[in-house]
Amino acid sequence: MSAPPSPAPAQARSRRSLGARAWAVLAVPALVVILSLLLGAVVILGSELIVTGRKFDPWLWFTAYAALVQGAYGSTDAVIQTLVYSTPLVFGGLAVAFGFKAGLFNIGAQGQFLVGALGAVIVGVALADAPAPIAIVAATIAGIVAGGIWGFVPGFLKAVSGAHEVVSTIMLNYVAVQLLAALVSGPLKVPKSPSPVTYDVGNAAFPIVIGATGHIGIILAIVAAGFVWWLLFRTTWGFEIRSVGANPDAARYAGMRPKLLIVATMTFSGALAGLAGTSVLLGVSHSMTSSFGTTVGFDSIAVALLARSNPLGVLPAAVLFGSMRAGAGLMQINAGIPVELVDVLQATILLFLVASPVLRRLLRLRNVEAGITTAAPSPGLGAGTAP
Amino acid sequence: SGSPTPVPPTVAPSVSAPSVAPSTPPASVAPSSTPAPSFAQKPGLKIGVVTDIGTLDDKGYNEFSFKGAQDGATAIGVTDPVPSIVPKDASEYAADIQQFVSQKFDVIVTVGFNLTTPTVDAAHKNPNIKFIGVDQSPECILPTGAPDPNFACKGVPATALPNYTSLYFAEDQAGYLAGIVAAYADKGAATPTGVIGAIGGTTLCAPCVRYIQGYTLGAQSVNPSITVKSAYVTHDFSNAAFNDPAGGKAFAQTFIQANKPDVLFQVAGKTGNGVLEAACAANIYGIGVDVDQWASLGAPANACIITSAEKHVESAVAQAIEGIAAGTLTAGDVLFNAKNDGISAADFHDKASLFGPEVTTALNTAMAAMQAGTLVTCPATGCGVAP
Amino acid sequence: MDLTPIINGLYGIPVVGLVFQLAGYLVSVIPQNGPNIMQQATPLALGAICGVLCERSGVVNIAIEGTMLAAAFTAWVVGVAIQPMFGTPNPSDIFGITLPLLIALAAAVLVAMAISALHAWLSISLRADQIISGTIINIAAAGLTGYLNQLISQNSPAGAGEFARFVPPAALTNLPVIGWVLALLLNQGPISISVIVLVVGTQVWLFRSRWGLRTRAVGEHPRAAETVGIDVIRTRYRNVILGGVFAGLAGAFLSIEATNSFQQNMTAGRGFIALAAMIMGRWTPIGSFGAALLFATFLQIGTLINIAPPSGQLGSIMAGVPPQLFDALPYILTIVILAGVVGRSTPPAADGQPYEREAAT
Amino acid sequence: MTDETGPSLAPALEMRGITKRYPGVVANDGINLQVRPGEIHALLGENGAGKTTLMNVLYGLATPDEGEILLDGKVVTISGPSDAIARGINMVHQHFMLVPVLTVAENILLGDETMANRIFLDRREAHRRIIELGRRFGFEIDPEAKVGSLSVGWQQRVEILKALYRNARILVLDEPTAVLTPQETDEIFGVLRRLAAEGHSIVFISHKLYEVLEIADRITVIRRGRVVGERLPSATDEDDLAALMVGREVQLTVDRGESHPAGVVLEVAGLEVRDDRGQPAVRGVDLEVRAGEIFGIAGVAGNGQDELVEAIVGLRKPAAGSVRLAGKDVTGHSPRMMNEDAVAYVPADRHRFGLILSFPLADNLVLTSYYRSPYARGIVRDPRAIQRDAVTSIERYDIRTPSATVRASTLSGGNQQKAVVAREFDRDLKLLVLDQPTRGLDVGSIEFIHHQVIAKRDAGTAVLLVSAELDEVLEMSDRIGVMFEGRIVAVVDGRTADKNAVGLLMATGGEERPPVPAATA
Ligand SMILES: Nc1ncnc2c1ncn2[C@@H]1O[C@H](COP(=O)(O)OP(=O)(O)OP(=O)(O)O)[C@@H](O)[C@H]1O
Ligand SMILES: Nc1ncnc2c1ncn2[C@@H]1O[C@H](COP(=O)(O)OP(=O)(O)OP(=O)(O)O)[C@@H](O)[C@H]1O
Ligand SMILES: [Mg+2]
Ligand SMILES: [Mg+2]
Repeated sequence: MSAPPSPAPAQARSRRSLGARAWAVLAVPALVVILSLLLGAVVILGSELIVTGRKFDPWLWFTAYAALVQGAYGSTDAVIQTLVYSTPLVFGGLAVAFGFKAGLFNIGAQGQFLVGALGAVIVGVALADAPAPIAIVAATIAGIVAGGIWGFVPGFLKAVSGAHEVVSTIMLNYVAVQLLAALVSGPLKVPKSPSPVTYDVGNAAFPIVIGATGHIGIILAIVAAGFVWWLLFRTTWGFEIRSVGANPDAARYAGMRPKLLIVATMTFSGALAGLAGTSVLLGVSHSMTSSFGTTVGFDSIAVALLARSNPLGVLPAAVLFGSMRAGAGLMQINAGIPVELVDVLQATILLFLVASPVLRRLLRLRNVEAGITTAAPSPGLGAGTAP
Repeated sequence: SGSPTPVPPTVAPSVSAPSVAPSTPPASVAPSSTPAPSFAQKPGLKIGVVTDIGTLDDKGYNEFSFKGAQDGATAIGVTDPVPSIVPKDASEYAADIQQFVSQKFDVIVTVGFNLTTPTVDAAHKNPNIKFIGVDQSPECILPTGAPDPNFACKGVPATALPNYTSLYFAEDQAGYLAGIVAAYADKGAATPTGVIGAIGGTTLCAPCVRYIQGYTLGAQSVNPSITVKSAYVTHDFSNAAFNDPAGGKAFAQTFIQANKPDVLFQVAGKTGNGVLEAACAANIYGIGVDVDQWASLGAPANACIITSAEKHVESAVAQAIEGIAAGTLTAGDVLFNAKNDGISAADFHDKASLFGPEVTTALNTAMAAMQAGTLVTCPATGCGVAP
Repeated sequence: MDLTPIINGLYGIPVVGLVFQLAGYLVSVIPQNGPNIMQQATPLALGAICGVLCERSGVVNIAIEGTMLAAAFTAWVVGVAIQPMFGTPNPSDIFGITLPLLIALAAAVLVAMAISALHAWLSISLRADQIISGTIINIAAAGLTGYLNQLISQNSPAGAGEFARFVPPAALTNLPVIGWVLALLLNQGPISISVIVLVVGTQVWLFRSRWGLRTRAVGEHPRAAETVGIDVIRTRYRNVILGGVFAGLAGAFLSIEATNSFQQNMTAGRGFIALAAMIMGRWTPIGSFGAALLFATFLQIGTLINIAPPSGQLGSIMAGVPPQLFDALPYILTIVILAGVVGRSTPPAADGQPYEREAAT
Repeated sequence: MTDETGPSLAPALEMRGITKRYPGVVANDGINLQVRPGEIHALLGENGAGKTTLMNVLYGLATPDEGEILLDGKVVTISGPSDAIARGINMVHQHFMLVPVLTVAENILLGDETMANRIFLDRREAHRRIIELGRRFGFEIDPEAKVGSLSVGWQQRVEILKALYRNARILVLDEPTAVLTPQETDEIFGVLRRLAAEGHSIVFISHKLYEVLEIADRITVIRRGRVVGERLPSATDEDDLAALMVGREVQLTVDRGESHPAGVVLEVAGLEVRDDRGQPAVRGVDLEVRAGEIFGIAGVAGNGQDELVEAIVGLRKPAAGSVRLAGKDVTGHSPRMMNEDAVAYVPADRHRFGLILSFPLADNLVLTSYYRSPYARGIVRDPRAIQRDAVTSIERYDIRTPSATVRASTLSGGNQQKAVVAREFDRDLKLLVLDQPTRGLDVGSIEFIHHQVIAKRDAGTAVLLVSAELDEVLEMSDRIGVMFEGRIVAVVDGRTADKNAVGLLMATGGEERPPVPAATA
């Protein structure tokens, strides 16, 4: 017999006041950030005491955080620079989150980023003197396609032979580094340059739309987040992808084609990561040196996790991490704190989020949402997990 | 120099001959013992350093550039600490320089040829700030002073960019001297194999290649029939090139196994420190790079180091800063070579007994010839380009 | 019968000739490089065993990379810190063992176990997504070790020394056929030399012991295990923490055996490659070891082509190829093998799934 | 067998006032139960009555909120399965608790290992004991066989061996016969009687009345978590028990009415299908289903029914043979194409195939039609249309849910199945394929679904019904095909079929030979 219907949680939720809802959504993230900063302060002071042997300054943590904030938000230019830092993280975060929605862990955003930038620079240099709109669009598409190809490969391998995407994308990250080196020191190298560097992309460079450095990629990133959200939640394709992520067997039963969707998802995810590389190349560096590298790929994973794989959540998550990156320079200048502190903070934020059920219990918080999850429990790192 | 082609540093004394603070005594050979006479009191000067990706602690090039900046600051009476920023990835270079600009720093030192374009760009945009670029020659600019993306190099750095000075070194000369020592060490080995070796970090690093090219010529000047084997750990700018001692050690073990050299010269940063470990473990001689590694590595890691090919980064940077304080630093490319005590072979230290007086004679002769500009230490074609 | 003309004839046929040349080259260089291959394989094999222990009990551990890195850092930093207390250490004849080194090793293993315990807590007790938990640990380990290393290295301390390698008697290594295998296994430091023992030990342990049986049951069908009185949670905790021992050894190997130093991101992806080895080895220690050796051999071949390229036609063809191709070769081959050869290997059935007691039946 | 007075005064097991609450349900509500030594005690109740929960409490898998457990008259606390096992309590679970990739011996040893020393197992001694134990109870088993390769009947024996290996004094069997043929059931009953004769106490859970009457010494009936009666088999009958169990007079058979078969809709010829491991599972099946008839497939689980059904609906590629739908060749068509051809499929495993538990109920109701108008225009979904139709379906199919936006996982099993049925039935169909449509449901839901199926049949749909419940097949089908080892070995009339004859066909395939022993796997 069916149990008597319990009070509808959905209705209950909608009845709550806006303030209560904001509290429900924001309480845990805010708490988590504060706790992480506290822990970061402990790390700073602890290492000052034990490691550096500098004169102990009990306010060093404050100096550091003040610099972090000032570096990221101290002036209009700084704010714009923060957005510039956040832009590739938005694309990368979307790439990873999109994969998560289909139950795929794209740890290869790193490689797709590089290959995407490579595609953009090849076409950008070729069209450096073409009319700007054509050059920009063509170079951007090239970056998207190149990243897409780099995502397609692991998707295809997974669909066809069941090779787990975590392993194959990691391997492809290494291959991407080598590909970049081979091209930048080979066919793409400016012959006259002593060190390996490509020509400038000229007219293919993203136009600056705000301040001194705010390129159009910032706007593109916001649009992309909205688009991905729309795609996932408002289209049949997104429904299929989420279905495959949540239950591949049921998806197949329902007439969807999980293998095709896996390939498509990885390709699209790769394209987004490629767009991240493109935005850095066309928006910031304009040419590629052989040291063109990045931590965006790995930071993107953190962004996607923080956003709980929600495309719209990616925006604030990327800005949070982008701010830390942007402020880290001034933190090094003013407090002598190595930039790696930012990684520590990122990790602790995620850690506290994962442990938020415990936090809620400890602090007796009720009626708040917590926790981060991917679409479905990750399958074992097996080669045979293809549906 | 404004020449469109990279200047093989040995062809001729640099156009902008060392105009660096002639009143300072030449830097001593051991960098750690640089005296810091403070006469040009300029307490207000703010000096900042941006290094290349990675770490400050390479016991070589980055570390000693930074120390040079500190020495220079001390020398001119700056009491504030000299802050440094270590970028996380290549897209950060410009933003990190900008952090110092925003904080109204007076002198910004950037280290490494990968930072050339962002540094030149920043110098162009901030004519009131002095920029010192280490290893950033030849700079290639437009007549306006902006970086030339197409490498036509029509601008004359010294006049178009009066606030930027690029310090670069005749690594091939230092390598030549090391080669002489290596050839004698091979001769004096218990069972000479007639083979010496050199391991570079990556083929993409032109200074590394020049070191090894000079090394080869130097060794052949002592023993024309000597075999000089060289190899590069990698062909990209991944960690493996300069930041992977374990990889360097493994690589060197294989190298030693395959080539049976008596002497091994490392030109690979921290990866190279692993190379030296392998050399010592295999009971062959090692030669350090950039700074006197016998001193910087210390016991027991220096057990087999017979000398190091030095470029005096520390004193060069310190002198440049002093030159700025005294208003004597000229803009443009400043070459450090045998003529201005820019390079040397390090002391033999505890290995002095291995070498007879003829070695010192050979070194002095070569040094004199280099100073006179009569000795060719780099191939006329392909200087700085790996085979 | 003189085969030279035949062989020369074969060499003459375009593709076959190249294959012959390649085979000849590999046969001539690989045996000499046995010990180097084993050096490369050691951290991979140890990391893979860590993975086997975790996943056999149903916990995916992609935190091996971070665990190794933290252990490498710990071994190095503890060595540096305590060495002054012991004056000038006197390396013993066996493996150059000194007390500070042993303490450093122990510290590395303990830290790795602690990190694994964190992973266990997050993924077993909190039932967090195991991939997320692992990712967090990786980020944290890279950040914290990098941060501390930056601070510490500003004082430029020297390393704490390293374990020395055992040199097996020439009588053994010169034996025909097996000589180079013996050299591969024995011309090593203590951690590396112990790998073969650990591999065989864990293999037997996994398939012949009580713990092994329970581990496999828990990884396949935790509910069934629970109904016969096995504590699923505790079994998983134990395995994950025990796995940490192996990741700790792998990390210590990097910083106090393979070299005498620590670098940021020194593991350079070895933890992930170890996972690939685990999958290729079908979740068995021996298989993983084989896969690790295979990968190390690919790496070594890439290096050899770089250092001592083959002569003749093959060599000139190779010289014409961008050298980056050889650097990328191990990774490409791993993908090929993973996709082609072991596509169908199945992970433990409950791998990656959090276990909830009192789940509705 | 024991009579009422019994050989021993203290019951071997007594449970007093056991109460166990789950969110929203009181699974056990003050249950009292006494089991004497050497007694076979049946626990009878509908689905969801709380039988399993009570035994989970006994076995330490669930902690009771109230009540106490006495063994041989002494109060004990059972903290977990190992505690229970140590006290001689063993349980054969409703769902097999066997690890398929482990061997028979490993499964039996697990948790109570025979050790050679402190670390390593003594496999030889274990093998010896397993073979000996098997012989004592009349079967011989290969300890090295992988459990996954055994038939269900043999897996059941392994479960029992597992308990015997641990010297169980009290043995609980939770619906051990659900998946067995009548013949296999008889064999297991033989084993149970022998055990009881040796003094073991047995708790036997079932909701099959005739079985309970056949095997039990005493019967306790529970309904909605309460004990509603205790009976001796000699003093009761099926109707009495059914009324107790359900709480009202029930009609034990379905009124299926007359069928009016028309033209052939589904035509399967020479169909061969392989299973996941690439082994032949369906070996040449021919069958026809006409419009307006229900064709039932009876068979012991694992004889190729799932593969057959999956091949028909397009989830599995046939290795040979053909499938025709209303004359059109649809062999190898995809699930989507079959769906478009008015074929509906209710899968056996609703959690795995039928639903996406983490999605809202509304999305699940359009899982097979989300891409069609009015739910989507082009690739853009129309959430409002989806919501609207969901509300309609919820009403029409009596799905008890707070709203259409709750996750499917929050629904009870019966309501989840109703959601699947609502989705699949709610249009004109040519062919309806049902695989175990009522597994794990209570009588009310079963009745509802059966009526819906009959309604569909009467509307002219061809229905293919697969069920491991022989009773369901017998009650519902107009014609019955018996499936054995991948073949349809007989087709019989559904109204005249004899249960025992069909059971024998299921067990032997109609050949004069005993069931295959597992020892050679
Ligand atoms: N872990 C649990 N969490 C929540 N509710 C549960 C849990 N286990 C059982 N229940 C509920 O308790 C009630 C009794 O379930 P139980 O499994 O004991 O029934 P049963 O009599 O064994 O039924 P069946 O014949 O279907 O096996 C059901 O309503 C069930 O949904
Ligand atoms: N594991 C569980 N966790 C939380 N709630 C559960 C769980 N299992 C069951 N429930 C809740 O308990 C109630 C009864 O569930 P159950 O599936 O036992 O229903 P039932 O009484 O058997 O009804 P039906 O006849 O529809 O199967 C449902 O409302 C369900 O939401
Ligand atoms: Mg139920
Ligand atoms: Mg039950």
